[in-house]
Amino acid sequence: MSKRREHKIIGLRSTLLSIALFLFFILLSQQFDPYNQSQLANIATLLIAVLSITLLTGASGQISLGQGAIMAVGGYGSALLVTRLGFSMWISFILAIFISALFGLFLGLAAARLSGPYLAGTTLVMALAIPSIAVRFESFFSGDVGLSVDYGMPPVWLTNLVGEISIEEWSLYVVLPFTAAALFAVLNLSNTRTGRTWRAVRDNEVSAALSGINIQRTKVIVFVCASGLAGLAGALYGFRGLVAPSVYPTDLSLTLLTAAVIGGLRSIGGAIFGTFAIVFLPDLIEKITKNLAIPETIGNYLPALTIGTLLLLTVILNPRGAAGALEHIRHRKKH
Amino acid sequence: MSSSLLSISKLSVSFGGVKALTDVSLDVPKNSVVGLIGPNGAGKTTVFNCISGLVKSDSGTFAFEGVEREFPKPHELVDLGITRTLQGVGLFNELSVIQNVMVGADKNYKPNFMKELFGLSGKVEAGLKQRAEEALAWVGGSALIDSKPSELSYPDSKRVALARALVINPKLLLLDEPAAGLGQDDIDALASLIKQIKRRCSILIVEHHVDFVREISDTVNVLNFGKLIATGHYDEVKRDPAVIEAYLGHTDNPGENSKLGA
Amino acid sequence: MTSFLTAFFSGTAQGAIYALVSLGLVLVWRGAGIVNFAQMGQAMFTTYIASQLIQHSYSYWSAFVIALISGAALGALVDLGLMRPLTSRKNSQLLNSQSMRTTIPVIASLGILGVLKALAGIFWAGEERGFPSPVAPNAIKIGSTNLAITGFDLFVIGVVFLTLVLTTIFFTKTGMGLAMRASALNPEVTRLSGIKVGSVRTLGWAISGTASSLAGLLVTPRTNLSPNTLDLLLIVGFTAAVVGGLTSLAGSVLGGFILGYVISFVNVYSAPENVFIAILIFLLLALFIRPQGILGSKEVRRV
Amino acid sequence: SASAVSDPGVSASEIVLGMQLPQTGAASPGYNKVDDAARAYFDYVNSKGGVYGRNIKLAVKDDTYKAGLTISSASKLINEDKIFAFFGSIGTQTHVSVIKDINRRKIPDIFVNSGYSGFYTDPKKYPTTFGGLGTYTVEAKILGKYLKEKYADKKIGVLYQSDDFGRNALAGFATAGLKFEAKKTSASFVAGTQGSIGLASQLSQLKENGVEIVIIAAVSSATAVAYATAAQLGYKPSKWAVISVGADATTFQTILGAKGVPAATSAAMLAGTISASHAPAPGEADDEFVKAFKKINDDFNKGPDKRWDNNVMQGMNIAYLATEALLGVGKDLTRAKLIAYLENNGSKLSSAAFAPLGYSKTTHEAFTGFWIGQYDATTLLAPIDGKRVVYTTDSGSGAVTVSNYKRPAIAADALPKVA
Amino acid sequence: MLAISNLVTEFASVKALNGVSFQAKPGLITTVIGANGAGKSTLLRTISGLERASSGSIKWFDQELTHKSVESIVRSGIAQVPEGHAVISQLSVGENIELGGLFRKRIARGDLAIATKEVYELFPILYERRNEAAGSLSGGERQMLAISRALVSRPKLLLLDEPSLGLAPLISAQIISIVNDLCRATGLTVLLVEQNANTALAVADHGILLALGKVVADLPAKEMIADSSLRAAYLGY
Ligand SMILES: Nc1ncnc2c1ncn2[C@@H]1O[C@H](COP(=O)(O)OP(=O)(O)OP(=O)(O)O)[C@@H](O)[C@H]1O
Ligand SMILES: Nc1ncnc2c1ncn2[C@@H]1O[C@H](COP(=O)(O)OP(=O)(O)OP(=O)(O)O)[C@@H](O)[C@H]1O
Ligand SMILES: [Mg+2]
Ligand SMILES: [Mg+2]
Repeated sequence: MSKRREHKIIGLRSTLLSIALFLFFILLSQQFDPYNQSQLANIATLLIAVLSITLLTGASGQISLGQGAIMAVGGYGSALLVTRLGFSMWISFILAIFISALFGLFLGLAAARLSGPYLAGTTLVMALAIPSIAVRFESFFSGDVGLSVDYGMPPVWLTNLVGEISIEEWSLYVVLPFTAAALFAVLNLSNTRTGRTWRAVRDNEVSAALSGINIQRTKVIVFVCASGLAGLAGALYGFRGLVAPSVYPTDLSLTLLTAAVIGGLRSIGGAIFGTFAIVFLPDLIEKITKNLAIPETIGNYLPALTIGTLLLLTVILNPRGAAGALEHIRHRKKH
Repeated sequence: MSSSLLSISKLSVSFGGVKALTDVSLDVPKNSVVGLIGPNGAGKTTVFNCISGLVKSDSGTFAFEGVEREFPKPHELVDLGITRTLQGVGLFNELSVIQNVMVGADKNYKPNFMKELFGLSGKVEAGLKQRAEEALAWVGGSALIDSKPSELSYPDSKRVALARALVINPKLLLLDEPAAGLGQDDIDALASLIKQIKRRCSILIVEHHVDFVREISDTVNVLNFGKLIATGHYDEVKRDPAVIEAYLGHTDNPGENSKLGA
Repeated sequence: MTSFLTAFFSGTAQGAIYALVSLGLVLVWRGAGIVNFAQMGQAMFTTYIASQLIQHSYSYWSAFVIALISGAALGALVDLGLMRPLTSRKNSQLLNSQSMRTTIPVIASLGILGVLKALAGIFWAGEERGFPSPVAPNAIKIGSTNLAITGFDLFVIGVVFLTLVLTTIFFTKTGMGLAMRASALNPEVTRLSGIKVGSVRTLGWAISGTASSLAGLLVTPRTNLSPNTLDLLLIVGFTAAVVGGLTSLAGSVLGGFILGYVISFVNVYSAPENVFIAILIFLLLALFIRPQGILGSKEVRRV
Repeated sequence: SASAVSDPGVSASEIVLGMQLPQTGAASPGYNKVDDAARAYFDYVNSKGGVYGRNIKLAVKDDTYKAGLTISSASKLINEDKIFAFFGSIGTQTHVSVIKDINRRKIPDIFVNSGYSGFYTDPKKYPTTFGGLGTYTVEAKILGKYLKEKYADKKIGVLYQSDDFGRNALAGFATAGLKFEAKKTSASFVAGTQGSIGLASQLSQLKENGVEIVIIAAVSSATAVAYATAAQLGYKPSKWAVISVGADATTFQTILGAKGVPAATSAAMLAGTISASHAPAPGEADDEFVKAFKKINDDFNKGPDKRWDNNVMQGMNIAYLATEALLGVGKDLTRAKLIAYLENNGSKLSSAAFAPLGYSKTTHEAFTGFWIGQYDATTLLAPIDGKRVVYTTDSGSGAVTVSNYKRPAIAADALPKVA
Repeated sequence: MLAISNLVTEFASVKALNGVSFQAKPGLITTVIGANGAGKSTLLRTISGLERASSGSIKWFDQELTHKSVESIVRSGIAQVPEGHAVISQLSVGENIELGGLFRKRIARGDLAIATKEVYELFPILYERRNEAAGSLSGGERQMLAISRALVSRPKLLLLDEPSLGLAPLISAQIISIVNDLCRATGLTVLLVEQNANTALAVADHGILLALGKVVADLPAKEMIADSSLRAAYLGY
């Protein structure tokens, strides 16, 4: 298979895949009502964050239970740029990547020394501590009430072009180019030397070092890249309406991880699948509970229960997630 | 001295109370195979670990190509032109064979993150792949390219590990027990491969198969309890009473007659 | 009484709780090689069981014992239902690298936490509950001044040290303890030594489940009981375990008390808003200065 | 008008309202009863023929007190449940995430269960949002003034939960002229549900600094833990004062009961505590509104826990007010008309509260008055000295005065009547 | 007597053992030789229960081992030294050895102490390092430890998978002779897998030659040494 792949077309292939993703979302959104369009925008946003886990945990083997906190960094970064310094939303998104990447640099310097449960716990503490900074320095970060930011109304040229569009649809259009770009970058990185280096470090640190890879630096770079992505996602997520601690709770980090695991930590397709699952599953369950007239007191807990169970089943039955299962089936067929 | 590639002198290491190495000096001339032998726990692996920066030395100097410097960090080894195989196999389990070797080849190209980010590094990839294929061909592993390490037989995985070390055309190759666990025919194949490699680079080798060591090495160093007890050609060294006492044992030891049929 | 003494005593009291939580974490780590993020979920669940029994007019102590037993059962269940299949051969082949083998159980334990919380929500979460303490929580007096520490706190400290001593003896002095550590570290070699790795690990989970359940029973009297009450405690307990050394039982207890003081002094001399940041900074500092923890031992890895 | 037919959520047979609240998760206890109570009242109204033949339907979304979810579920209420208006949403932190969007879409956002004055004092900013609680500031000003005058010679301290609610209340007390010095007379703590990191040390600090009057600004469950902890530490302030959100006697007694404190003891602990309320205490069995609401609660509440308490009462009361407003707008119901009606006539709406709504063109604050009471030995919040005096003020710097508002009686069928 | 008949062990797609039958007589050393990947390790692992046989049977005297758990097989007196320095690195050297005899602790405490003393005498370096983590040992030292762990259980059947791997010639000769002595003195039965056929055959009583999961020769060791055509065909020299 790898023999057939011409190396010159790495960029081309990822360009095509990203465009395909873009068109897929657009086409899908045409079938949807505004609410589901906003859910699609949500998926497009969270996908970027899940991809950051695919890189961090999937490719380089470092676990983070605090991606949500890094999203908060991106969110606050962009929201402050817009509300305090009057930057345009678009530029603030781009800058959010750099702000959170810088944050990732510091985090990475600490995290590169840690592994396994140590890293998991430290990032978990971070997930809790970072949002509380907003409350601590209330005058700057506006405390619990947070910073109100949004995508604004669709610009006139667009409505002239495609007709009246809902706020929800507009949010999808804002997010989608960034999602496609993120996918493009992640595909490129994972299919070339950088990604290979990361996976080498994940598989065997000593061998990797002896192959000339600077382990510490590589781990820091992974954190920088993953944080940049998560920060972008956080900025986009914040512009749904608010940047505040309660927008980036600890649960958010765990939800992202769940999406990545259900889909398959190693696979980009898995990340897409997992993100769809965690966003649409609660809606599906709500529909079912309504139809079956399950009382609210149970129904309210069913999404969490289902997603938790799904996570457990995934790790028991196939820790490589949906993507891994698919691969398994394909492999079987070949034999 | 000028022809010496690697020269270690007065290397001492201790772990807590254990003195693993005391004042060990070692010289690897260019284009030669140097054996490092000695009983278990003598400190052979520790010498390797010091050279490759996995263990910190207490004292001692390190000179490569006549230039004295600090003992390198593991990832700096490749920059000097030194590669090492591990006592185990140490392949990257989830990378295919070719990718494993491509990782080893990385140092041939300067990294360019931006190009990779934008998918413009096709040329580099192609170059890496070509080198990796060549290295695999050299060790006789061309057929393995698309396999996963878990699918390889033990000798084949050792082959791949060797290819990964050879792919950057190192000046010095450190081999830690490369023959361990191999069958006789694979050992023979390895011996002839090493003779080929020798034309391009020097080799420092730790091995307990003494016949193998005898066959391939120009000089051997014998370690015992962390001290160098003998240096010279194998046939000289093997008559050294200290070596016999510490390592080879008297007369009909099993290692000596491993090639009954030959 | 000065602020310092206040901070000291309430730090001691809180520290005992954190020590208990962190001890539980270290128990599973040593007995099963996993950091169990579901631990406080188990604690919460079994405390609900106790609370339910007390509401149905069981005596405190019978509810207490039943909660401990159900803690053991829940721990065993987690092992049998999840960790055992997770570490099965098929799965460990799928998880080819060491990093994944340590990552996946962490994720699995988070899954358990989610499921336990949801179940507790379905069964009991109509309202937040109080939970009684076994010993009258009255402040200790010196002369006529009340110290910021109660009889109940002393009871908890006693329980912590008793647990520490018992578990330490168990782990280092008994064959079963050795078998348990060995099972966590290398199941295959342990099985080849004739040890029933499966049962030993299940027992390990049961013991730690009991410890978690004990923690739940002793924490909730100071707060209230709801599905989420104990989340924070896990994070503090984990930090304590890391600071003290994830491999050392005594270290975990030490870490617990240190964290108790850190939090208490921040509270008294600074403000509660700063607690989480202080924990994070403290954790990072500790990891930088002594990555293996105060009493933890560095793992020797050879090539 | 033509737009009348086109507003979502209103049909010939139905009016759909939407509520967002934490039904699960750390912040849910207590609050998760409000929706059931409101629905019970609406069901009662529906059983009596609804509002001009239209049944009121309440769509409820659980946001677990996480703003990320609030945003999604608001969109769901708008686009899928097609609600006419948001009603009674709970939570400052969460509501702030959607308020801008709701207002931009001109959807009425009525009887919000948050005392955060920032939502209401600038109707230009949030024209469609109307409060459902007296603001924390108003309450704190009233309670603060009372305490300041009554206990002028005593050292007064405050224990507040470190979030927006606690800090808002603290600001209100400051406006009332009570001065709290950090660490001497004021202490913050993390609320009980999240593990009481620091509660003991904060209380010890107050104790050491000789604080005699302790004001608590925290939720009821945390209040209960605070009382218990203080008792354990041997701290007996000569007076407790508790802000209304945290002064639910039922919750207080249930929590302590489960901790093994007998009902008589917990009642004794609460006795003497000062608190404020805009409505009658749930325990005032003779109050006509309490009587009527309690009966409806018994008959119509389908929630898991319909125990009669402050939360249930609040849910009923805002449902009553909503019904009244919908009746007031008339048959031809539109969003714009509802908003206009509330702005123009809101202050004339009556409910169980002893103070009118403060709605006007310049402010959308709800109840502008509170009466001060003290818990008696039977856990009933009773007017001090037996006479209910209602004080009134605004969320700004206005003075606290005695109100002369007279609460209109409830109709025999417990349905609101409009002129 | 160890009697193996028609043993088949499969991995996903390969039959690592494809109908293996032979017998190993008590008190003798039987060596299993073959090229890399012939199935030698799989054979030992199947006997000790680490791998599940898909068919066939393994009998130790009249005891059927085929579907028993590893623990119960070990407890019935069968010890294995697995391939490649199998010790528990984080435990101390002493604990590793203790572990090997743990299941006998209750039944034979006194003998356990003697057995422990014996292995320490055998490998004095292990005694010196008994309180240190096994992970700090050198490759060869770890192999000594792995062997010691098996020996303290006083097995009746010892399965040795490449015991000389990574051992210096002197030590490996020493180990082979110890094993030999044990056989003669205590009636220990040994199944010895060695990469180096000649070394193994030199001490063994009997030889089994394995190729692609099948027994291709089952001869007394002396005859196998003599048969150079066999070696040429299956071992490549
Ligand atoms: N990290 C360490 N901690 C403690 N002791 C160590 C450590 N590393 C090595 N040693 C000790 O130093 C000595 C030399 O070990 P080394 O691994 O270099 O031996 P070796 O010559 O390679 O032996 P072998 O042939 O058995 O592999 C041994 O006694 C070993 O136990
Ligand atoms: N866990 C496994 N999964 C899949 N295949 C395996 C596994 N273990 C062994 N095999 C395969 O079974 C066959 C026999 O392997 P085995 O390890 O028994 O050979 P061996 O004779 O011991 O070789 P060596 O001399 O290299 O140790 C080989 O083809 C090997 O690839
Ligand atoms: Mg070695
Ligand atoms: Mg083998």
